Amino acid sequence: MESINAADTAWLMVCSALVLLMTPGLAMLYGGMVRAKSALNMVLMSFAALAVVTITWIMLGYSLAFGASTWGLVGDLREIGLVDMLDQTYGVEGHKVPMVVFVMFQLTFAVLTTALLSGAIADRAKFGSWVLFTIVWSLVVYAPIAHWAWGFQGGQGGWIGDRLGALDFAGGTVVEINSGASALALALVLGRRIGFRRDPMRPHSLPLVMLGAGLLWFGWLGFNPGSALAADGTAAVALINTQISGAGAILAWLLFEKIRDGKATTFGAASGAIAGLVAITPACGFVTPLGALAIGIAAGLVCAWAVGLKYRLGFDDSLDVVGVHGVGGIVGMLGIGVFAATVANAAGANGLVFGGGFGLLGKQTIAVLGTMVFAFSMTWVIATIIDKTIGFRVDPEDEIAGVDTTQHAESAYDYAGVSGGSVLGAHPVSGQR
Amino acid sequence: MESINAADTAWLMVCSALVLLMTPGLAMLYGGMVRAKSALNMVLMSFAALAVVTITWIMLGYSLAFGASTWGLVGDLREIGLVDMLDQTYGVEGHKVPMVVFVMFQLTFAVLTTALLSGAIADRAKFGSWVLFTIVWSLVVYAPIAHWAWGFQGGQGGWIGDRLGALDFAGGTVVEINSGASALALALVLGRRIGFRRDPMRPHSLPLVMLGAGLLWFGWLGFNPGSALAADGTAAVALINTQISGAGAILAWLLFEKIRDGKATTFGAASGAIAGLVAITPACGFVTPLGALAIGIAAGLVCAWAVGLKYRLGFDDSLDVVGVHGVGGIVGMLGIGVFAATVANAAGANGLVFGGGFGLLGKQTIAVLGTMVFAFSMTWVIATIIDKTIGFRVDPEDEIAGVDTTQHAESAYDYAGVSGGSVLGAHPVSGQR
Amino acid sequence: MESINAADTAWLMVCSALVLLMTPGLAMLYGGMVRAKSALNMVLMSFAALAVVTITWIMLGYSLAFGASTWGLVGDLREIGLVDMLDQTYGVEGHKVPMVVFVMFQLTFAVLTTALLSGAIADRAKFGSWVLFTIVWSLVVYAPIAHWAWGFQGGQGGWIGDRLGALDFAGGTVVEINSGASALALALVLGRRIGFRRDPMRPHSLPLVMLGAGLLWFGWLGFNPGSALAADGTAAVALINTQISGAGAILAWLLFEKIRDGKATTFGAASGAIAGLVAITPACGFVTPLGALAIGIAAGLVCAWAVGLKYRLGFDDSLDVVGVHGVGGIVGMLGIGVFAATVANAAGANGLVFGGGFGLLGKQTIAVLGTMVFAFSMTWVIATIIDKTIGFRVDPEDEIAGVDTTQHAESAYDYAGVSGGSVLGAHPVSGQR
Amino acid sequence: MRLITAIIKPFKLEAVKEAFQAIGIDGMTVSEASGYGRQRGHVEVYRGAEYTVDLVPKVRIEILADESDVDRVVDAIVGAARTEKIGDGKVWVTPVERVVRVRTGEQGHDAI
Amino acid sequence: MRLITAIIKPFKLEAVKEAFQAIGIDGMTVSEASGYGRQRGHVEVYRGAEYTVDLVPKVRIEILADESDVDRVVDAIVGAARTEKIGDGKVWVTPVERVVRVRTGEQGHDAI
Amino acid sequence: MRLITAIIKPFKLEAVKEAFQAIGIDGMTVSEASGYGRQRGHVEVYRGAEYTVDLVPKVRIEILADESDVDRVVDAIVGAARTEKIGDGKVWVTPVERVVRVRTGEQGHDAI
Ligand SMILES: Nc1ncnc2c1ncn2[C@@H]1O[C@H](COP(=O)(O)OP(=O)(O)O)[C@@H](O)[C@H]1O
Ligand SMILES: Nc1ncnc2c1ncn2[C@@H]1O[C@H](COP(=O)(O)OP(=O)(O)O)[C@@H](O)[C@H]1O
Ligand SMILES: Nc1ncnc2c1ncn2[C@@H]1O[C@H](COP(=O)(O)OP(=O)(O)O)[C@@H](O)[C@H]1O
Repeated sequence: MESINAADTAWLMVCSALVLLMTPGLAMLYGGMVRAKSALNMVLMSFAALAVVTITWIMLGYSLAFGASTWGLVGDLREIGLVDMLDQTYGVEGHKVPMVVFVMFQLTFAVLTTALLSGAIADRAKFGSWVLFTIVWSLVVYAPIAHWAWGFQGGQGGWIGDRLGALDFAGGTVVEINSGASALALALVLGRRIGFRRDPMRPHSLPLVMLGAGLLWFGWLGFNPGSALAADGTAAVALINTQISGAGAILAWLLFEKIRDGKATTFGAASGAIAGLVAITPACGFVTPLGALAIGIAAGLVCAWAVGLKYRLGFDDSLDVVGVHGVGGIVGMLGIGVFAATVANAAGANGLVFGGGFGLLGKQTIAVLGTMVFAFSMTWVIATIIDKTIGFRVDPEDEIAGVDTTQHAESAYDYAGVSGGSVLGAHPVSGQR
Repeated sequence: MESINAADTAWLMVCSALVLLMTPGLAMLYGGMVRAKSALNMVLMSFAALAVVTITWIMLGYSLAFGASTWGLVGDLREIGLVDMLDQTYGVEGHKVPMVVFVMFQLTFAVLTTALLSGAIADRAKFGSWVLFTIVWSLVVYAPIAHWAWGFQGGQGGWIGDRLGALDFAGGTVVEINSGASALALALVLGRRIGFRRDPMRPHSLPLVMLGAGLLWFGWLGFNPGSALAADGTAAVALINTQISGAGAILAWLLFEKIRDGKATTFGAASGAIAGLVAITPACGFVTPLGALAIGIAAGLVCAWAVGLKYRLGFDDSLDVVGVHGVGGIVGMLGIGVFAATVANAAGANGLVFGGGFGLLGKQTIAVLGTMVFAFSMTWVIATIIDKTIGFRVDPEDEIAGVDTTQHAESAYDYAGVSGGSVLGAHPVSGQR
Repeated sequence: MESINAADTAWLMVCSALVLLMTPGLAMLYGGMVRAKSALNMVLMSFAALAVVTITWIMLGYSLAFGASTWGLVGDLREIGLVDMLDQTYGVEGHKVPMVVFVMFQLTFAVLTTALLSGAIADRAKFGSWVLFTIVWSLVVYAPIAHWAWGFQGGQGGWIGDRLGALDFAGGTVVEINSGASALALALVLGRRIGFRRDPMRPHSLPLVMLGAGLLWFGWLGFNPGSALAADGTAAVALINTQISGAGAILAWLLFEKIRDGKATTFGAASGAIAGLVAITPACGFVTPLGALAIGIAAGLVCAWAVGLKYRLGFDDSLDVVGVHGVGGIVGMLGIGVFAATVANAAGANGLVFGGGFGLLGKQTIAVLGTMVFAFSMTWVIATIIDKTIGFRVDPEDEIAGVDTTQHAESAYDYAGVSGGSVLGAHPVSGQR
Repeated sequence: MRLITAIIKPFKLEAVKEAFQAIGIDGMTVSEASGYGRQRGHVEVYRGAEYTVDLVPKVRIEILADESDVDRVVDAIVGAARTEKIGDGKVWVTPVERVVRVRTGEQGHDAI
Repeated sequence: MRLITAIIKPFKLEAVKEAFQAIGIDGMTVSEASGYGRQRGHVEVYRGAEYTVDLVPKVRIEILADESDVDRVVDAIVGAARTEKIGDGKVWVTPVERVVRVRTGEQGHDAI
Repeated sequence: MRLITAIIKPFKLEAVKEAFQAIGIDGMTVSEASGYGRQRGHVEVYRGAEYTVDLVPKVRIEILADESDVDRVVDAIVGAARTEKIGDGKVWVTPVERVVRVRTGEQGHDAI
């Protein structure tokens, strides 16, 4: 192997681990947000995405995303199965890392983004259909968009990043807008949960939600600065911006709630944190700390308002993937057009307030729209095909009884015998078959 | 940017992430320790500190702590908002890191320390008052003490570290004694919970407590060795010492319980772990592994005894910030005076048992006392002003009903429908306003 | 200190933290798997192992494992208490790290392996006997086996790794087979739980199990690639292989369940993940990604089948340490004999499918058998002695009432007053003694 | 004075509450229960070990009412809680000798 | 033989227990319940969606007692559980035909 | 029609269920309860603060049965739930005026 930079390699390997942890973190966040009767299904959808997308990514996805570009739309299939890749390196001179470390780092993004979508279809999806969906989606939707934004091949690569020149540091299009738009399509195809807007569907465990939010924040400190692909000054800027934006958005969301509802909530803090981290994702390597603060505050306010849209418009995006990731991602992508500053990153650009004019904002807008249209329509097609063939939604009785028992033959909790009585019920028919 | 050391940069960025995770970890620890009716408020106080102090730190706090010193008491205001800081570096030649990485690393300490205080006022604080308190406290109490201990400016910096020459590797004064003394003041100003010493107030979820302890331990492995500010031999010593002291304190606390109460408890293990990690915090970079073991064992025994003081003396430091952080911090600071050894760190000193005489112990004692007096009295003043103006404590009815519903309009759990019955109650008045 | 490699040092320190977190992660996994009445005891057994083995390791264990070899069986006692070790380094030229970092990294393995055993004796062990057991076992069983596999001393070291030349990258023998075989001995000595094969003993909290699995996966990304002891290409290969094998095993286990039981389960995903991570542990640095996939799939299928053996054969290995770690470890060790490839690691060897013939497979088999026999018999002897003297198992009434209250005077949860009623009971006899 | 106890399916609680409001009953006590009867439970599987969970979640409702109201209450419950699937539950009526409101000490009819 | 059932505020359980000790009652069965009545519940808000939680946590106490003890038991409960705020709960008394102690098979007065 | 209520030790529920199957009773309602009586609770200690937990977990079983079945049901419970250790619990029988099956509206004997 050509000489690699050990510090960058260590950094990227650690960041890979940090981002990987975000998927179990998301599983906790999502699992806590649903009712107890479907908590496991929610958790399992994330773990299944982890397993499935790991395999699809090394087999095909990585190559589709980072292989040689066809018209800026998608990579080729020369690097499947990671065969012959073990002694290759990735990166610019002086910052080379083993190629498989880059593959792994990108893999963790693909996994997380796929898992995010499950939030749109809580409580009602057939598990087998979800597994099938993740296989197809990770290859047909995720990999191409990753190619668009990050397939840099000297101006001959992905159309968003390499040709148009829109900026997306760590996944505003690839991860956030992509998941938001796809989630909307999924929510529309599967339809509303029984009892949507009528029954209480409050989070069954907010401590689990907060744990998930904490793990996600932690992981995001690898997700964003790791996207510098080196332990350098840009990573440092991305690191502190990530922190600032998340913090600003928490405060903004809590303030919004305090004013509108009279009380600031714990769930609001978790939601604000994620909104702020989402919004800074594309911007973290291109803006100054004060720019990050502005983006965070904007994301907190806009997303706090946006999560209510589903009730007005009537689509059941159960855990607000659209309102938080989609809308937050747009805030961040457009925020770059406003706040980007070459003082933060010489390889970046200047946005509106730093005298760069409307050019960058225009590019960012095109990137946003392109991602939205593609992700929404492709996901709608995939989900519809699955729904019309093997079915994507469980029977109404199964939904009412809860997908944990009906899809997985499990229940999340059995606290029997702990506080005030022991219960009840289960006896082994057969220890083992 | 001048040439930075990529390995040290990577290390410090990772350590920042590790320390950041400690605040959600603390939220779990604290959240699990209170009754279920105030678990969310407890968790939210930590997340609010995370958000607030991130902003106060980058705006003013960092500059107050690390700006040019006035009489060794506080820094100036030249570095607010991190403006013009993006291309600066921090550190000695050969170990330079981007300045903002140092800002971020220190930020995570300020956040955690502020969050620690909430343990003193569980179950009864107005949330808005807490938010206000964290803004003021992080600037007026934390930043100066950080300046005292760590504002090294060639003998012209902070009075404790740079002038007096007392040793505090990772925050025995700044984090531990500071939080302990401040917590005592807070507990006194807010007064005892209704039912203190009468009603059962046992932890509602010890698994959550243990999870928090585990995350804290993990983070501490960045907190302490990261304070070397380089991936070097001192960091290595700090790393193993941290591990050893935590382990020794667990065993000491369990033994203490076994002898006094007849049984070793899970909660005791968590408490011992934290006591040992607290005590080694100032000492980890200055003592040998056997010294770390001695300090850990001492901390386990002393803190196990000290947590009972509140019942005797009648102050309701609800989650034992005084007994664990305050007392543990003192054990560690004085432990340096006894066990410090230049064989562990040439830049350190020799304590009593390594032939250094009483000089170091004297300096350590002065540092302890100075921190205690300042932190206690300033916090008392701040909290009293808040209490007399907007009020710091909720109404008795709200306290009895639980601050989760009364302050945040939320409940932590809804396990309905899982084990033995579905309940009950909530129906949406309006999906969304 | 001789010049160390800062990048490798940073990497190994971070990996130490990652592996350390696995023990609390295991505590969550195990704690969630048992009934609520013994959740704390389960958690505490892990934390106690953490504390005890930290001390035994620095005092004696490290020296027994890595001191100068006697006949390839065990190290000497020259390095006890880490005295005089603070300025030494470890590693090959150019990749040197402070010796204590290596000690710490290895320490986290010793801790975790010891904690793993507790899964075999859930719900029924005397806590004091467990503590005693961990002291002895970590020195008498773990340290020698670590010496066998990893005590490299130029062909004069441990018999498995250094003399026989069997391959074990990160602990297939030392951690996995060792814990599996020892667990079997423990399960046999303590006997079956009351109600084994009759009463329902389902996991009381699967979200806790999944959290544990997530933390373990995260930690494993330090455990396996960290075992390269450098941030190099071998670490990179180990990293991606770990991810792939875990993913493959999840899918295999879920498929197995779907076919046999009709439903894929959340618990199955956690179990598959661990099986796959276990199996790749020895192999991760020696096989190609496709080899890792094959090993992962094999582990998922074989372990899914193996966890049923205990019901047929009648030994109560409560949490399936044998079926997952023992069997998974064997799959991985033998998998090396089949899939090892010098293209993945020039310092490795070629297995069966890469034209290496049966030689390597033979060596691997000998390593497996040697470890199994030694671990099983030694553990059986230690546990039997403890059982015959101070007793290893609690009284039947205590077991039925639950070891949490009877061994530790605690209960895991008190959700009173949260959903539908407040309960009940506890009042303080005395605030404090 | 009578005590009417009903065991119903949990998700029917809201409907019963509404039916009560319609007939002017505005007090009741609710608790969780598990039912065993014709309605089967379900099977759960953990690492291949199968458990039959044969108790089904139910809600118990208790209403103190004047004798003259009993029929209306029973009819309201039966009307609102019926799904016509097995497991809809039971309603039963027991005599009550005395009722006291804790807050005021009022007795009998005035207490409810 | 009578069964006295009381629904009270959870934090009053301890006081009732003490009142019972004072009058020599040393057995009871306690369970969780939720009350619906004049006392209002509270509102919760999750991401802007408002829920009315209209069931209030209560504790149910059941005491088997001789007919002659009924008044003392009822008075003890009412005395100890009263806060004079809405929602203090109810006490009611129902006839019991037969009581058996499982351990010994003793019946009636001897069983309690 | 009678209502038989039993408070038993939780781990005896399975045995009682089997005893019922033997005598052809195949419906009941089960709930969690806590008992206070001769059987002592236990002490818990948190950071040195001691709590007496004096309520012991129990299970409550309720069976509606014809008058003629009462003896068999009571005997089945007492037989199955007895451990002869303190705290085995109580069984009591109360009169029921009316029983309705929600699903069908059937009354009395047909409802159970
Ligand atoms: N003999 C009984 N005594 C008390 N409760 C009963 C009895 N039989 C049934 N139940 C309760 O009524 C519920 C419904 O009974 P089940 O036989 O399942 O359906 P259905 O009433 O529709 O025929 C049960 O879950 C149980 O809670
Ligand atoms: N008709 C009723 N039947 C059964 N329980 C009732 C009835 N009315 C009230 N309760 C119970 O009594 C509790 C207190 O009643 P509520 O009307 O709120 O206050 P109060 O008794 O002080 O007037 C309720 O929470 C409920 O548990
Ligand atoms: N007077 C009573 N009224 C109602 N329940 C009672 C009464 N006395 C006891 N119990 C219930 O019976 C259970 C067993 O009673 P206890 O006195 O402990 O043992 P035993 O019945 O074997 O003498 C208690 O836990 C409680 O639930």
